[in-house]
Amino acid sequence: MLLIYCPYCEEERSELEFRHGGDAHIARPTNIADISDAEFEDYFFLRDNPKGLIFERWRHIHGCGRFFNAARDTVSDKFYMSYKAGEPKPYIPGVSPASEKPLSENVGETYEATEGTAK
Amino acid sequence: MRKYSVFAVAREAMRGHKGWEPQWASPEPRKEYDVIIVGGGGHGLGAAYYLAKEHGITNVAVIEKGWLGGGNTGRNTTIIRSNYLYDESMDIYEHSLKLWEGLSQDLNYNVMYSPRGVMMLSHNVHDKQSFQRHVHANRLHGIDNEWLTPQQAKDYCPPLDISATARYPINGAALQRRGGTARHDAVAWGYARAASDRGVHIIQNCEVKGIRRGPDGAVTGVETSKGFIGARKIAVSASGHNSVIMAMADVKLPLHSVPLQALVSEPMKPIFPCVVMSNSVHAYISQSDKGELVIGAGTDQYNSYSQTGGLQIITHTLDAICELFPMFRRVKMMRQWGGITDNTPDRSAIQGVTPVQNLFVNCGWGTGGFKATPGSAHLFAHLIAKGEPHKLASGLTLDRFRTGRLIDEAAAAAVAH
Amino acid sequence: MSGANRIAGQGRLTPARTARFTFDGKTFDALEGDTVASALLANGVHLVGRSFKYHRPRGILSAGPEEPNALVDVSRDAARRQPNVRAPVQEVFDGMKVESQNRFPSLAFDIGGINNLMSPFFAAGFYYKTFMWPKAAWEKLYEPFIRKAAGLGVAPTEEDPDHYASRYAYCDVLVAGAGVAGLSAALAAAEAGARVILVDEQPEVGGALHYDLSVKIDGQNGYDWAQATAAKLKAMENVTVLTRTTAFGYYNHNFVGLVERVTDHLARPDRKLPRERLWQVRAKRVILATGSIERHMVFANNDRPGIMLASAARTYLNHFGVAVGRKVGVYTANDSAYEAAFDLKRAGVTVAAIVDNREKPGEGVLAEARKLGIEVLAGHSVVDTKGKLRVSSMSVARNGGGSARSIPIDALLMSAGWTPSVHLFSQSRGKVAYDAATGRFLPGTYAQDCLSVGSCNGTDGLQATIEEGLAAGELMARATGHEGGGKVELSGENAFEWTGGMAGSGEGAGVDTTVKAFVDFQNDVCAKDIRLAVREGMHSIEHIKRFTTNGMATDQGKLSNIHGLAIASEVLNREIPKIGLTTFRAPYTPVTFGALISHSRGDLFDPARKTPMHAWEEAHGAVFEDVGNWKRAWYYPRSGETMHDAVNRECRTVRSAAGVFDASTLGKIEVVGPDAAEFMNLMYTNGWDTLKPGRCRYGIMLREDGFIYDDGVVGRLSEDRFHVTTTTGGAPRVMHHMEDYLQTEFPHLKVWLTSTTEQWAVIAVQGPKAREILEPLVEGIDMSNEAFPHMSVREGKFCGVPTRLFRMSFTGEAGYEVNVPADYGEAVWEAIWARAEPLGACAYGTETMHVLRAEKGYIIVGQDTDGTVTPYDASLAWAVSKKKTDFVGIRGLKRPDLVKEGRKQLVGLLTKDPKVVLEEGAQIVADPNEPKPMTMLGHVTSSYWSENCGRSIAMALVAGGQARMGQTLYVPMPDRTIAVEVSDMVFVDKEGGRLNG
Amino acid sequence: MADHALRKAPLAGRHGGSAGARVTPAAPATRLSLRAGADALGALSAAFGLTLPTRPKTSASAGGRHALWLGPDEWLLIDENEADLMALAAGAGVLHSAVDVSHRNTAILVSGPHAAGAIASGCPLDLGNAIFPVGAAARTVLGKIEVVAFRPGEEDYRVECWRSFSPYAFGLLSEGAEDAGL
Repeated sequence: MLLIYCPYCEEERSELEFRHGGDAHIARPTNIADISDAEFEDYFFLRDNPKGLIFERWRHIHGCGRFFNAARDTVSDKFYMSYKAGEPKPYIPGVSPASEKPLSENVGETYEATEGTAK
Repeated sequence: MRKYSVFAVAREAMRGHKGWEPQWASPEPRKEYDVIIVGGGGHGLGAAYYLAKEHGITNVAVIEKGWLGGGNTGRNTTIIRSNYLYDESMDIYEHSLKLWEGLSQDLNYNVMYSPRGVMMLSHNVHDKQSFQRHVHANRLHGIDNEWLTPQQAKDYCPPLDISATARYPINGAALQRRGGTARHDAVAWGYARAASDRGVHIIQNCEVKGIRRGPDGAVTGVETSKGFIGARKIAVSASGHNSVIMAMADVKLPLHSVPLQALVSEPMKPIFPCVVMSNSVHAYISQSDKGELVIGAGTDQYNSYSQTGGLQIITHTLDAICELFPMFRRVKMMRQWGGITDNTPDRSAIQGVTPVQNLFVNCGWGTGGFKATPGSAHLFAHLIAKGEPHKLASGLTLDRFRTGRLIDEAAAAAVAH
Repeated sequence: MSGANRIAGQGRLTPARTARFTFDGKTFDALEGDTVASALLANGVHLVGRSFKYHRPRGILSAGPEEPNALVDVSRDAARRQPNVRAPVQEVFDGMKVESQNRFPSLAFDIGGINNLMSPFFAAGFYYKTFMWPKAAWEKLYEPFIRKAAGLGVAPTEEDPDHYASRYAYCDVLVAGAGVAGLSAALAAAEAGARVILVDEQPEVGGALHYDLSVKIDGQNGYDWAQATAAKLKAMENVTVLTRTTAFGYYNHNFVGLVERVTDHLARPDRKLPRERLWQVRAKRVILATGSIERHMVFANNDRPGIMLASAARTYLNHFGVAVGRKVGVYTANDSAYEAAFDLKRAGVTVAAIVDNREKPGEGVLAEARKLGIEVLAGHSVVDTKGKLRVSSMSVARNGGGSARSIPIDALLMSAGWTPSVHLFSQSRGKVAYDAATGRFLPGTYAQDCLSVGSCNGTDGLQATIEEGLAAGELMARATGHEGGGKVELSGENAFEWTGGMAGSGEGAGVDTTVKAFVDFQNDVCAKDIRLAVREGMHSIEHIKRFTTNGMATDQGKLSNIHGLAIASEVLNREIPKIGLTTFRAPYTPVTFGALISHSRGDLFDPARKTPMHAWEEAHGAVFEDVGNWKRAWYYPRSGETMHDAVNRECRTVRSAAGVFDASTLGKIEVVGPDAAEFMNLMYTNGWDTLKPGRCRYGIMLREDGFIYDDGVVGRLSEDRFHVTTTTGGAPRVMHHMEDYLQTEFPHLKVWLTSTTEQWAVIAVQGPKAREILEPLVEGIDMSNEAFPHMSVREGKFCGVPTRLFRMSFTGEAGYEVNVPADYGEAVWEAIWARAEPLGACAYGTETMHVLRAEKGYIIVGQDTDGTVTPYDASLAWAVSKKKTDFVGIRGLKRPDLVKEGRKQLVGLLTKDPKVVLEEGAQIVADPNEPKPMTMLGHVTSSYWSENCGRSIAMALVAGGQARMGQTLYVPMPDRTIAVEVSDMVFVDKEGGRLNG
Repeated sequence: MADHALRKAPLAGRHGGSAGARVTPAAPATRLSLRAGADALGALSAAFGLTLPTRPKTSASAGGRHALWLGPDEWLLIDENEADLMALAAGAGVLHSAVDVSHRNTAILVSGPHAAGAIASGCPLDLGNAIFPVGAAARTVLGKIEVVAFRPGEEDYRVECWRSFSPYAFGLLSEGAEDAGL
């Protein structure tokens, strides 16, 4: 049974209070009615299903009720961190691909530029 | 290959079993194969066997990261049935069940297929509507599946509590008598032995690290922990790791991998004659030949490649088992474990060509892979040999997620209204 | 006296306190504190069980949970019977009944023993090679035989009358194992102020101190020190000490499962006490002090009753005061066994000889042996034993051959060395590392916040163990922010440091031998079986395990794994780590299902949800059906009525007079905020801007993939407040689905969602007399058709309490749904009933509701749809807004396969013979004579006898259904084929005039 | 007009537990599910006569009225004197959502030296004094249902749950109380 840090309750709580919400940072196309079948398939069905670092959504459904995101290792099941919905995908030193390394010190800006709003 | 028989065993008994030879050869890899199958589980080994036996393709290697049958083949609760709802599912699972019925003789290896009956319990009006829909569909498709009254269900499985006072009283059951169980390890070993005997190379402890492609984009071979091995065709059947392997060829799949848990009790004298499943309360139970109660639990909710999960998944299932069979509360859990299941959005498998030339995939069997083993392997071999799906597997292709032609067995079970 | 082999002055039990129990019907005396094993040994009983496969006579091998042989059936009464109980673990209580297992007709004479003679035939994996002909015989003949022969104990056949408890607990430091290391660690952590939980599986703490009399800690006898330390810890408010408690599983994120055995040792337990208590502990840090387990020696016929582990013999002597024999032999590969010989000798037992397969035993023990006049045969081995039901002699030979000499004995003590218990460490996903020097697997890489201390960590020597424990306790306390208390110091001394140890088969059982040298006792796996597996190509330890079943018995390889590995490594000629170790899985020792489910039984198995009117419904004879967690009134049979009669009457009555129906279980969500309408636009296919306050609309909700997810009537109470209803089963997931989109996709919308399902009791009153029934009870609402038309909602008072009164209908009749705060539900229902009954109305249940809505062609999501149906398939196109540019499902709906010809569409079906009622779920075909597999066009989703139509009616999903109006199709049943005609879905009042009635 | 309908609480007449942990149904109360943004808290606090807590797992109480923090924009208000909380909220005149849940929830009081142990029989929260002090409140689970746990006093806990789940909650807490009291 996992122990999950809720960024809104600011403490670790039992997995029993949480509902997993699938992959994080998959934004619903704002023009969804107009996208192609392939784009819809990509948005709704295709997933990386990574072995290792995953960014995923959780909902503290039996706690504060909030959705939030977490970075976890799918092999060890260890959490690197949890962060509030809407915050950009974090860079996990030594784990995230170097390509995602922030360019400047001004991390926030860089992310806004590269990631857009996180889910 | 030395034929297995009661006489062979007797002869060996006389001389301390010194004469048995290895069940399969463990050769060094060749430079190139016509077909490389990634994944030494039942599906992969079976596909290799049928490629050799039915398509005459013997320059084949099965590459396994660990030990044969070490994935879900050796970790499941060995339930076999074919009473699914949709034509696509009935086609493949019934094809599989027919192969199960003759598998021991075909492989000359006792896989202990035991058609002791699979009974699915109905607990409410909605279950009944859903199961009878299955029963009728199966009958018209030519698959045995019958509706039982609660008393008939108890007669078939005496430990069952059919009292009206139960939290979820049993209002009937669907029984597939040809359903049952088999010995999981024997399936992997039997296929490996028969495939090896036909010239297939079985290469264990060899991890695939990359898929090499030529200028035309077609596959040319695999990078492995034992070096590069060339291949004209690559067939991936690595349940639990399909996303990882396919990513090596830049193919993204509609899969998520979650741990599926199971447990066994201490061995006891025969008390449980069949397989019982209850979807409403999440219980799957049978008794092995060693006497252990074999109980299938649920999946953890999060993606994971660890073959472990939370205790709450186990207790949740035991709640239901003890509700259905109150005398089992004093029985003891001896061992619990987990396997990694690849799940698709419609809970049906994917078997077909991929966007990459000469790269084939067999994945997404979720929690139903074992029962499908011979059928899936047989049809996968056809796909690899012919380059296009066998008609019985034509519904399982990858494109359905683009067009919306889903085979939603899960949704068909629907929800209480 | 409790047993002839009890030695006066030995052990810690009180001679005065005796208990009586029976074993296979014979009565024995025991002392309080005895285990079944110690009591039987005290009475000279060694033969206790039969092995799994060969049914060989077996005795007591160990004094702990690793016991593979002495498994017995223990009962208090018929319903309180437990199979496969470990005799060395189970404490004796007065009146307990013990039975041996897996034998027939008796333990001494077991027919199954024939298997032993047949054993050459039953080599490992033989069943894979035979039993294949004739084909049917496996199932009919061979398998039943194999199943019967296997299986050890007999499963309980009665419901367990005992109850179990559970507790979630948190602590800073959990210490597993209360031997020297664990006690030291717990003490240091506790003194520093950490919240500590200390657990040990035995009745008292102390671990090895139970048998090792030579240990002194702080000048005190080791065992006494342990008890004193435990007492001290118990007295501290930050410490919980749990004995008879096993840490059985180490899960993710330092979550550890414990099972506490509360009453199994009591003769007359207080009925209030749970039999066992499950502890689910979340520890900030874990200290593993799980000790190590002595290995047996692998040699020919090493399994006879009377042959046991040396440390076990020491335990029986020094703790229980029982001599396991009068003339014992010792066969060892390490020093520790010598101390068993010393203790027994001092207690007056004859030690025939110590056979040591090493040329050079440890100096210290050798000297002591000489001093005590014990013959030591160094460089010798025991190559065989004799004795049918108990060992009577051992044959000893010089290593490397030479003639064997037979030495008469009545017990043989063996030790091949010690295996660190890394089970919990491995469960925590730590990686073990092989220490070639000592031939042990030890904790290597840690995966969680834990530490191993003492012999489970390969730490030898008393003082070193103490210091490691203290250091770990202090470190872990500090890691959790506790630095209080002074430094704890302890000093220990003991007689000898132990050296030596071996793994694998000994002399006379090596390669090319065919003797029965047991590796796994319970599963009858011999050294030769391991070699056979390798010969057959099983080179991975997992293959070897599965092929031979080595390590798969109830002890899960605690004794056999290392030997199995060593034997495989010898024939594969590959060092042990290269072959790998099988995975350690929970539980450490078996745990009862009862403890794991604890409170989840009977009423607490799963909550049964009941509406505020449930009691009234029960009192009025309602039959209930399960819908999700809810108990819903299904129908109200009057005396002598069948379900059919009752439903027909209810259906007639509603349309002719009126009916009262409990609709409380429907989900309700209050959507509040200035952007409420915009949010509704996104969640439902319909448009909501045009819905005026006070009006209602039927809404459909899709999944993103375009399939129907839920439906319900929505009332707009004001510009910024909607009262949304969902299906009964759908309520929680619809709420979750809405929150998901609101929080993560449309967070800019100013709107909030609140579940109000249980705030309101909902009483539907339907039928021509509905208004007449309600009018007098309503305050502040104009009930006239003009002021309050169909599909409207009003707020006011009903029976003097606040109400949300809906004018709506799921029957096709003029109808209302009275929403009142739940606690008033029963009273309001009774008030309505008081008016309804005299007007000829009835109470009706879900079955009648289903029939009436079907007569009107209203769908039920989840019955007429199944997650693969679009609004178009369900003839609900009118409910899908054409104007909106976005709503959940808008894109999914447009995918090729969702818009193509021939999809299954919802239609009506009329059987040619109006009396025939179709079976729900029945399949529909165009050509009844087509051979199987037939082409199925669809299935019957709803089907009823319609009393109001005087015929059967049905709804069905049929491929291309809309285009088949009037066509004749067929429903093939096992006994006959039923012809049906495709029709529209409205069977009553096609114009819908009655709604305004 | 008709007579005023009588109120019937879901747990009427029940009692359970042990000397160490008494389990009793709470008296009827008015309840509000309050949702609002930070900007509205001042006005709403004034309207309710207590400062809405903004820290996780905390509460504010005044004269039998309690405001429990459930989420960053969510509070459960309970008035043991059955004041009209909806009216008070309406008077605040700021953007918020107030929904009457007086009858949706019912409460069970667990009190005595072993009260925490009784709740721990099915609740995965750490109820230790340092983590869950007097005044602490949180939505969580109890066995198979959702509850809100609130600790008004040293040895007093209030467990709020939906009415149809209350017999289950009461049964589990009673069993837990019996065991904790041993």
